Amino acid sequence: MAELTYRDAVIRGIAQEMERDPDVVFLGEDVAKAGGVFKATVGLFEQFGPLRVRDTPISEQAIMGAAMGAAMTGLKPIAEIMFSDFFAVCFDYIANEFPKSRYMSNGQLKCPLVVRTGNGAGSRFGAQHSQSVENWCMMIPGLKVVAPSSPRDVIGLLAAAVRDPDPVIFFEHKSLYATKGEVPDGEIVDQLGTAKILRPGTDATILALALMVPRALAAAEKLQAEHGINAEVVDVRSLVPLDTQTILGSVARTHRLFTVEENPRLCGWGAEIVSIVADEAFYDLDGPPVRITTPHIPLPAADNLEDIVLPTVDRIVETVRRSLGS
Amino acid sequence: MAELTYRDAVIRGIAQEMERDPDVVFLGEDVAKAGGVFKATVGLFEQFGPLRVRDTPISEQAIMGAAMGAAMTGLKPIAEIMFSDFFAVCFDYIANEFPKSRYMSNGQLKCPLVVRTGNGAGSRFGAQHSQSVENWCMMIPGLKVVAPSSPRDVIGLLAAAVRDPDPVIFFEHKSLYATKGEVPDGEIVDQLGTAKILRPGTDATILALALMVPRALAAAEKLQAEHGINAEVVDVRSLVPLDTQTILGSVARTHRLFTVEENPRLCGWGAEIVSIVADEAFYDLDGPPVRITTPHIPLPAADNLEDIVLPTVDRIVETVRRSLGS
Amino acid sequence: MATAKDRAQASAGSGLNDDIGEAKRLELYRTQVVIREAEQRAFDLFLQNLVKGTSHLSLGQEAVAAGFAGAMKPGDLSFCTYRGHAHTLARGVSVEKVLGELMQRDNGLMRGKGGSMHLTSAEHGVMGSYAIIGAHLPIACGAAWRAQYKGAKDVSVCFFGDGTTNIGAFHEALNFAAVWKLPVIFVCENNLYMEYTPIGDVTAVPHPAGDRAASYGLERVIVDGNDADVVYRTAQAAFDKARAGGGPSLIECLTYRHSGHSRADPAKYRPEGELERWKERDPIKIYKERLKQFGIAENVINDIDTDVKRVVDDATEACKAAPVPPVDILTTDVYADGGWAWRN
Amino acid sequence: MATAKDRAQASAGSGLNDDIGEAKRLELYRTQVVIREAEQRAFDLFLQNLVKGTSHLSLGQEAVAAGFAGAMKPGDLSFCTYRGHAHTLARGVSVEKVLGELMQRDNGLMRGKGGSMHLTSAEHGVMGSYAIIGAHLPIACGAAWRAQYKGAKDVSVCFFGDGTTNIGAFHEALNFAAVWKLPVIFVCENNLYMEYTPIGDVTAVPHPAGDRAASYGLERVIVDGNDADVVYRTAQAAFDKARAGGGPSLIECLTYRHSGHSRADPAKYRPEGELERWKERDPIKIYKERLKQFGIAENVINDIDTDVKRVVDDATEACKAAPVPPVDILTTDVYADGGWAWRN
Ligand SMILES: Cc1ncc(C[n+]2csc(CCOP(=O)(O)OP(=O)(O)O)c2C)c(N)n1
Ligand SMILES: Cc1ncc(C[n+]2csc(CCOP(=O)(O)OP(=O)(O)O)c2C)c(N)n1
Ligand SMILES: [Mg+2]
Ligand SMILES: [Mg+2]
Repeated sequence: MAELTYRDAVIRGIAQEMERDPDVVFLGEDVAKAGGVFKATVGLFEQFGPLRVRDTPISEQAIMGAAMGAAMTGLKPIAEIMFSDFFAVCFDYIANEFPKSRYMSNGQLKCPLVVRTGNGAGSRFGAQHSQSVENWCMMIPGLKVVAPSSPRDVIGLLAAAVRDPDPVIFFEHKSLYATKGEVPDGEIVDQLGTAKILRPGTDATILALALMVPRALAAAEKLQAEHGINAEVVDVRSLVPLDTQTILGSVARTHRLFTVEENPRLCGWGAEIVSIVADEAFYDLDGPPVRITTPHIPLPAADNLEDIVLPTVDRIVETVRRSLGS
Repeated sequence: MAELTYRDAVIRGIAQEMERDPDVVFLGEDVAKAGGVFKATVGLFEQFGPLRVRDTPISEQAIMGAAMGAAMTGLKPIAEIMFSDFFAVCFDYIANEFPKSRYMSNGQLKCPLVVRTGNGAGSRFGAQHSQSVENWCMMIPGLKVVAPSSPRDVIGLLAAAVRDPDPVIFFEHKSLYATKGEVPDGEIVDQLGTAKILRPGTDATILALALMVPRALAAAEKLQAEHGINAEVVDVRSLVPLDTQTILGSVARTHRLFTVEENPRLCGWGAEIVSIVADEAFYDLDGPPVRITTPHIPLPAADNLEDIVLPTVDRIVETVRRSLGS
Repeated sequence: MATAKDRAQASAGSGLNDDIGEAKRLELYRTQVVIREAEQRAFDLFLQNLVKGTSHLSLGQEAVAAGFAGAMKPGDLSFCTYRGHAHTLARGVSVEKVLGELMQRDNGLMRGKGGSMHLTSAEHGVMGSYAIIGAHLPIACGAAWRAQYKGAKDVSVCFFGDGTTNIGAFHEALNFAAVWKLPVIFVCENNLYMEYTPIGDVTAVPHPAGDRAASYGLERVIVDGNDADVVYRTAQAAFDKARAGGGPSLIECLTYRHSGHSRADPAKYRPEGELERWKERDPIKIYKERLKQFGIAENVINDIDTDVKRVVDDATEACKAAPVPPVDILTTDVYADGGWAWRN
Repeated sequence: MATAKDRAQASAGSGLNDDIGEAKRLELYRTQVVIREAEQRAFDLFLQNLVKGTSHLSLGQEAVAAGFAGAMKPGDLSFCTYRGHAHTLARGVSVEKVLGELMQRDNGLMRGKGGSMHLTSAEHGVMGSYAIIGAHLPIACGAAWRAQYKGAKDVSVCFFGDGTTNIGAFHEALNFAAVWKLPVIFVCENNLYMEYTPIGDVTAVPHPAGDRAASYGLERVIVDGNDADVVYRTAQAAFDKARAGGGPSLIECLTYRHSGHSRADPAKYRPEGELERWKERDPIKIYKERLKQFGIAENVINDIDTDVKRVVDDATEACKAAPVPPVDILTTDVYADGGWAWRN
């Protein structure tokens, strides 16, 4: 066991997979010699050398296309897109190429790659460098999408992503890079498509992802302490495949559903889950499923504004409390 | 009154606005001299001349950027992106530029433009030319998003879009271009953000958009005739702004909700609406809200496969009937 | 579009020497005829409503496909566009499998799931046909990167049109390939038009690819794309360079499509006489002459023609008889496990 | 990066003639000093944790901003990147409003809603600062298209870095502007680095902009970006050309940033001595010398320095005293009606 930052877990996760398999290669902007703008790839260039860890031009389409061509023909590339907002300049690969080539070719082509990216708000970077865009990817058939909330999950899910035979979009949260957590020694390999119940509870199910997970947990403690509400907190972790069994199972026990989403409201991942639960577990629900999201606006830069725009612990507490009528 | 095709309605709609306002300009690939690949802009070049109707290189980013720069500084551009699938090569403008510049500049900049595009399946074009991507746009804060289902709505909503001071994404459905409808003479101007109840009913609310509207209507007739179910059919028309009043009002009367979505399942527009209804009208619902969508897969080319992949009249009928237990 | 000097340069390689040899020449001829006949058949079948969806023919552009495929070794990889039937056939994929896909039958290359714009035959090195303009240029870079990384000697070849040179991905791919010195060949088939708009109307330079090679530190290579020998020799040089670690090439082949852009296009935008002038330089006509100049007997040529016709006829019949794809393949091969499950 | 020949070409325009004149020279000097002092102050305030978020300084690159702004007329439009403080100040926006935005106060240009990377002052012609690499090049084309369409005489100027030349939007914008002959000027500030990676490591040509001009039928223009007179004269020529209907220009200004890429960057990747060599060519040092050579009195220069320091000091105090933005602006100006309603 060691205490590791989320940032260092990224490094360890990539290194674990590159050590295991010489076909794992890594490319991105400023990732090699400089160790990445978030310092989340420091030391990989030194450890694995210039053939496996490569700096690219500012050419996100070339990065994504190169990763895809390499994946199709036998490598297992990890590509970094520095900020997830930049998915918009290479979205063709995410939406039209990676996820469709296997299907269109009737199984002749494969696309086993991982795109890592810095997602989410909290750094006062403003509207073009702070977005939570996991729903941009969840909505595309053929992708897999994960977003870890802890250092341990970073390593385990990254390993699972690299070993997965399909394209996986791996969302790292910028505001989690400096956070710490216990990580066991040795190889860690987790499983895509598995949610985790982090805090069992009986009165309400709170689903959260990435940065929203610690907030949901803190809210649950407060709900318990101040309002006697015993909430179950589920870290969704994997949007595709989606662990609907865990989610439906939890709702079947608690009878109430809340989602805590960093993405702006419309068509967020919570909408999808609510629609699944409302359809399949309608009669389990004792009250309306409620989504707690970032309002449907671009993100402001100013610290005091950014601090209130994402779902806060207090907003979660208030929403759940009021909805449960306590 | 005249009977017009949806295709000709596009021409008339653009012409109506270009006649009215010399600041309305139009650009896109093969749209001018050739009249567009869907022949939906035939005659505009001849009528309005080479300064107002312009062919561009195959440079979707330049098209979108140019439209934005022109809109910021006083023109009212209409830009065509030939197939909506190509939004993926210029998504930065849709996701990061159009919708954020007003907010980021604290209201100093404006972006009054319209992006028209051919959306949807039915032409056996395969996975990269058949997508329904309205949810790609609905999920972005700051955009407005409409998708007409009839020639009359094409003209009216296009006029509303061109006159709107915000960026509007205008989805034309490729499989509707050849369909016909009655259109009144003279200027037609509709209103964004308004859904339309096309068939009043008492037993269930069926929401549909674009190509799914005629199917929902046909399904409602069949439900009535064969199963005695009196369904209300609502043409959502505008995803942003969303006419939640009409939708919630309908559900309050019928107590059951069905969405008919062409977009693939995950994070489709129906998910958002279900989440709104489940939250705000939970106690109005007499049974689970059910989404009828294209399965979450890339689209096949073969005609027999494409014919069954989108929601069909029969699938709608079956789903509603079974869910209502008749 | 082409200047006199370009033309001269373009035809410089087509003298009557015999570095190519009879066997290769007959192969190049046959490939062109296969493409011609299969594409013509596709057009006829479309008129009979048996080809579904869209379809982009390479009639008139056969020499590019034949010349490049002729210079490829097994293991070399082709990356094509929606106008990829020619390149797919040129790599040896059967006419039946191509026509079957165009007719969206179960015997098609992808059993009808991909359709005309996405022909793929991995076993022949045809690593997909891409319908979003420009997308496959970076993808070809990636395949070439793999070869470089693994020390493999295969080369990736990426075919695209003149109009494609104006999209961002072209620029990113060319710079990327040049900086990483990748074994990839970019082949621009300049057929003078994007869909319906003349390339000159939308491009800042006369030669959309050739005049941009310098932006990537590459040589300006513009050749006669209607002469399979010229294409073949140009291709060979580029393959040699790539295999020797010399990095990418960008080659502009001057050619012309005889038919419209796609099945829906009657090509009314052409100036009068343009098609006729290009038909005088029909690649198959040129090549038939070439064979005769080299003393190849008329009946050898005729035998090829006859044989190809038979192959195409047989393929047509087989496709007509083939069933449509079974509906259960609708949800197969979304993911590597064969299925489409996005949830448990 | 620059060859000897480029250098020669770059400095050719900086002789001691007086086409520029004293008033303009004092303006150019003052602009550079304003940028220097304001940027330096921003850095100090960041160290005091009063500048929030990120921040990209132009220390060392002042001559480019000053030279271009000096050649602009009212109504000309600037399109900037995240590294846009310099260009914003150069158009006459107050130091207080810029620092206020960096400090995310209510007195900032956009009241803290945009932040350091998105400085905008429409009334000064600063039509936004864009933080997605390349995005604003096509946008500047659009503004220029409007001028062309309306018969207005204003010119749009788009500033960006060397690294930006490798992204697709660069290519699309340049071709588009050239084909449409738009009154737009593309200014590449080649400061030798993208974020931390030397531009030469990732670019196929030595001059990322200049060596690509020919791809768009444009002249190769590479100038000394540390000499405001050279920049000013080059800008004037480009404005004259644009206003006369001569279409776009692409200008590569050779320069260097004295600080790291952004506030987080100690710039350890620089080879030893590089910064020192460039500091010898500090644009403000060069320009102070120039003024003296033209016989401008030391005290005139000193007065400018003193006055600018006072302006920056006053601005700093005003910003420190300014309130943070009120929370109710969180949801304003999403749409033109002032609000954010996506539903009724
Ligand atoms: C990104 C994108 N934009 C537009 C199109 C529509 N489109 C298909 S083919 C084509 C013309 C391509 O021209 P060119 O590159 O010259 O190839 P050709 O068809 O002549 O072989 C266009 C615009 C597309 N498929 N993808
Ligand atoms: C599309 C995109 N990719 C990457 C980035 C991250 N990024 C910000 S600045 C920068 C370097 C830009 O270099 P250059 O164009 O030379 O400008 P400079 O910062 O040197 O002024 C990068 C890669 C971005 N903002 N947008
Ligand atoms: Mg072409
Ligand atoms: Mg730079």
